Amino acid sequence: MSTTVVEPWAEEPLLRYVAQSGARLVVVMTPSGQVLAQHGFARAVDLMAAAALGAAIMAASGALAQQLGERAFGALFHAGQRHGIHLAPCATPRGPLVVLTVFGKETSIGLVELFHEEFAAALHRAAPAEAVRAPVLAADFEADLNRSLTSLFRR
Amino acid sequence: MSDALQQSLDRLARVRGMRGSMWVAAEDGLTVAQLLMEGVRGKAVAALAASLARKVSGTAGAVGAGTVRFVQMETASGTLLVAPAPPDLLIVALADPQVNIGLARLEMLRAVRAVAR
Amino acid sequence: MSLVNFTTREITCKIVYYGPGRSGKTTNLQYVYAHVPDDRRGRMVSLATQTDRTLFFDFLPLDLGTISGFTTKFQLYTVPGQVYYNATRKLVLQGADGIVFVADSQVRQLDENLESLRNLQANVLEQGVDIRGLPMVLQFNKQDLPPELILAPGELDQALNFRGLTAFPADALHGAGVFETLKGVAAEVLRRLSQGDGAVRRI
Amino acid sequence: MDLNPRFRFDSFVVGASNRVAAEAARTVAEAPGAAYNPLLIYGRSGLGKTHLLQAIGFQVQERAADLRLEYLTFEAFVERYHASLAAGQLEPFRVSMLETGLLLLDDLQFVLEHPEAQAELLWLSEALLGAGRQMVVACDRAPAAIAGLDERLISRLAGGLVVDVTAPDLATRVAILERKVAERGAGISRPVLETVAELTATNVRDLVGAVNRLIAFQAVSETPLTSETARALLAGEMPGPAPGGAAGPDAAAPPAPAGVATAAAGGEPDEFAAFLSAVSTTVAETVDAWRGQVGAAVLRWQGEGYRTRPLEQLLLAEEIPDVAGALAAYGAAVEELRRLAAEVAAFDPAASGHACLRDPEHLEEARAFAERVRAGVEPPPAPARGLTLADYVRGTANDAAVRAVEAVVAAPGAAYDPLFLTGASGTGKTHLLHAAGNALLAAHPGLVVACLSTQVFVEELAQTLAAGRIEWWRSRYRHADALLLDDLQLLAGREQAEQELFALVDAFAAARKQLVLTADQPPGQLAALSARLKTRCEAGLVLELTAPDRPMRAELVRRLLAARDVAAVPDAVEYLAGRPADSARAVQGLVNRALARMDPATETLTAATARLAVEGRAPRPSQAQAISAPRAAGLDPLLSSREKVVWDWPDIAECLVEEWR
Repeated sequence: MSTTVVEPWAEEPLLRYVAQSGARLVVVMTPSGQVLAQHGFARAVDLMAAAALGAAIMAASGALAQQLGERAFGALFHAGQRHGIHLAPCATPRGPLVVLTVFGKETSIGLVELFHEEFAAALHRAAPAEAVRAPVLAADFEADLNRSLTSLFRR
Repeated sequence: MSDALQQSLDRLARVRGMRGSMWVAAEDGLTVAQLLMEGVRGKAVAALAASLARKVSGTAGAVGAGTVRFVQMETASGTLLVAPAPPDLLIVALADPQVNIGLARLEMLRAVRAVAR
Repeated sequence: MSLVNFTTREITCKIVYYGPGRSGKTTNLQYVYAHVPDDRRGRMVSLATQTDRTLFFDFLPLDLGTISGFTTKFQLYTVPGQVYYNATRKLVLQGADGIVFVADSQVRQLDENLESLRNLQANVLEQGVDIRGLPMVLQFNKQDLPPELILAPGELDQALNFRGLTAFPADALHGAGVFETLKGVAAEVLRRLSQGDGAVRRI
Repeated sequence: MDLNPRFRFDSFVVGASNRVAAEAARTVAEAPGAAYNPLLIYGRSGLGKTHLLQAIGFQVQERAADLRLEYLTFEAFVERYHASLAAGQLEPFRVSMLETGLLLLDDLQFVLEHPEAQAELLWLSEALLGAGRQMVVACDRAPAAIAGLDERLISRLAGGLVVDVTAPDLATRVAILERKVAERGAGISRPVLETVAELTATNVRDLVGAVNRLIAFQAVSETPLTSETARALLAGEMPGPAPGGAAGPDAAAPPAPAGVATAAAGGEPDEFAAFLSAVSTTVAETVDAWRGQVGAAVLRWQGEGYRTRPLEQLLLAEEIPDVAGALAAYGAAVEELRRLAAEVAAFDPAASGHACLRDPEHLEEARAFAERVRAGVEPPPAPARGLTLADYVRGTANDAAVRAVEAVVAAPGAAYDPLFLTGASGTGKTHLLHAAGNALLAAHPGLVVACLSTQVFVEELAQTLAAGRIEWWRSRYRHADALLLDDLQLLAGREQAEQELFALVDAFAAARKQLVLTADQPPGQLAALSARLKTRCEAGLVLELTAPDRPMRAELVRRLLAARDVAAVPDAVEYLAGRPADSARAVQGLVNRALARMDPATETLTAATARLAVEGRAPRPSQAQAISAPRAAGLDPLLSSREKVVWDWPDIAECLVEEWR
């Protein structure tokens, strides 16, 4: 299962997280669904769908939190028959990120939750604080999304 | 149910040297009830204890030794005690090295029986 | 989504604004939101990215009060335009009673318009709905741009209007044609309702 | 037509201009038919005439629910009249109109456009008023002022009380506005209503229109309406809506709304108001579309002469009813009524117009009625089963006739219609006739074959005439698919029967149904038949059955002996066949006499015993044989034939009845 990253600093924390939590799929992305790092995806299309849907779920639950006057939800956990999904934000100097983790029966939500905290802390430490990314111009917003995809799957 | 769990933790906490006790869901590794002293990372203990329990019962199954009743892990700085309460609970205790193991084990097994009914 | 519920005497219409990225779908909703009296509209929910690209949907509930004894509510949705978000776009289409296809009149966006129309067809088909039966209108937005940059309504009609739908030239940013489009799609939806199964879908 | 639930007395604003009319209407509503009948209310349109008419209808309906009420505009009346004419259901239309307890006729002035319907209205009003039924008529001018209105209709309609309604004065107008605003639950201050009352034209409909616009506007603008805004609003120009679809590039700046009342907050409400009103009309049309559907159905079914009360009830429902279900159910009921009517018509044409076959609400009644009619008709007398073609002795004497009968059986009504068999009595006409009937039944199961002798025909006719059920009797025979009539010569002197028979024969010929007739002489010489019946009988094929020749007689003898399982020596058969006999019956007589002298079980018949029996002294028949065997040949053959003898003599009186008529 390949682990690829757009920016090198994210690779080491991701590998440790995958090893510790025993997760099957992991996506590290921006709240708009742009993927920074991934583990376990073979095809860009699947990754795109997962990223878009993960970002959408975070956006939807964020809006729900607003309606309830909550600041923001912590982690979201969906228990399935064969898989569980763990979706949680994590703040980094590079801006808020979202981590989507899909895990099987070989691990448990407790462990994933536990090691996600460590992973989030690691990402926070590893993320370079240099110039916050240039604001994406409206025109090439989509190009920017696709650029990260191509870099993930070019190697 | 929850106060029964809490009472069993209170009794366990009275054993000298006990640093923390908790009920953990075996499947998820999430805490169900806990009575911890300061500084004990409950979430980590629960998750790891559950993982440990699952691995141990896996090994017991593999060697045909039947179901696991009690796990004791002694380390340099402390002792981790785990007793499965089928079908989906574990009682976990974290104690100093010189804790009265027998008393702690007795309380934990009594708690397991109380929950099983 | 049930259209008319005779027992509770309610009419609810789900109208989805579809179209290529940045064609002005969200702008339509924002203009409507700004021009409807407070008591007639709910909060506008906008699940967008930091750069205000619609990520999942914008949602604006309208309450038109009691008409002929029926409490009439409209729910306006917009979908993300970018191809990237096709997965979420499909979800918003579920149970739509009417579609407003917001086309971007700019010449250089003609291909995106066509691509988005094909994408709409595919997504609707995927839900097992026959697009021919779905009430729909076209909006040729951004008609306020200088003429050399855009196509005239007639040309757009030729290029995009395969099914002979009613089309509304508009400038959503400044509000021209926004309410007309909404009126148009509402009429289509309600007319389909009365022709359709005569007895009006019962719950 | 339906009554609008909003038009009631308590929602009618009484003012000086309409007090008299309102009072008259109320008295009529309290005692329909007693006080002013007919009541005629005239006045310019939009002054509440229809409101009063329907208010009367409502009150009467509440008091006397069973009283049948009809609210019609004159145009609707004409439409129904024309529709029923077109559907050939004029009679049922008139019958249903006559059942009206209270007729509310609106917009009489349209009589100018339909002069032909005046006569129908005159007839109806005379009938209704004659029966003391209440009529209330509304018209936009005094009846005398309607040019070209039939004098008798004017006198008839103006015969009761004529009242007028004039334009409401200021006070009444304000009262009306207040009532309407209260009804709609909107809050509009009194000064505003007064300005509106001054401004608007004088009829009530415009007032209501103004109020609606005010309420719609009030609903969307934040600030409450003032007299000025109302004046401007009603002065005709609505605040300019945002430019519509044709927003060309020039629509850069948001259109500053012309006119008044730009709501402070939330941008221009006018756009939304325009949108709201557009959607409202679409919703109203859609939701109320069903009312148009039901209305159309009511008109259609009434046009075809059916009662439509269940559908009219639908229109009054506050709740939106299950329209499709109701219409489908109603349609199904009408379909069944049509089927029943057709079925009844087959038996008794007059009965198919019966009222209960016109009312989908009472299907049981219609079904019971149809059952009664169906039961009334037993099938006409059938051919005697015993006489079949198989045991009919064929020979040169009757070969042509038998082949003709076989042709008839193969294709009833096609080959020879009618087939006329003549021949002396006993030459086998009756046997062949019944044999033909049975063959027809065998070949075409389900066919209704009437086979009887004219004697029975005449007697039956006499009985039905006495019982007055002639219509039923006629349809009973018309319902048959083939008519086989024996011994036509017996018609002699029965002039009534002859006429009936002609009508029947005519009907059968028209319907190409098979007719087989027999008589002892060809039609030409039958004194009993009228000239036209003669031609009818000769129109088909006339065949004569002659006396049986020798070979036939031999065959006959063999058949008869075999039937009685008597062994016979061939020359005995030859001897008997040789005896002179002019008919099958005579041969039968010979054989019987021959057998009388012997015991059929033990002996065989020899020529000697046969000769002795036939020519010698006829032995005295034993008691048992006498009954079964016919008496000595000397008697008139008519009496001795089993088919011809009438076993139960009809009551002489019945025959007399016919003579004395």
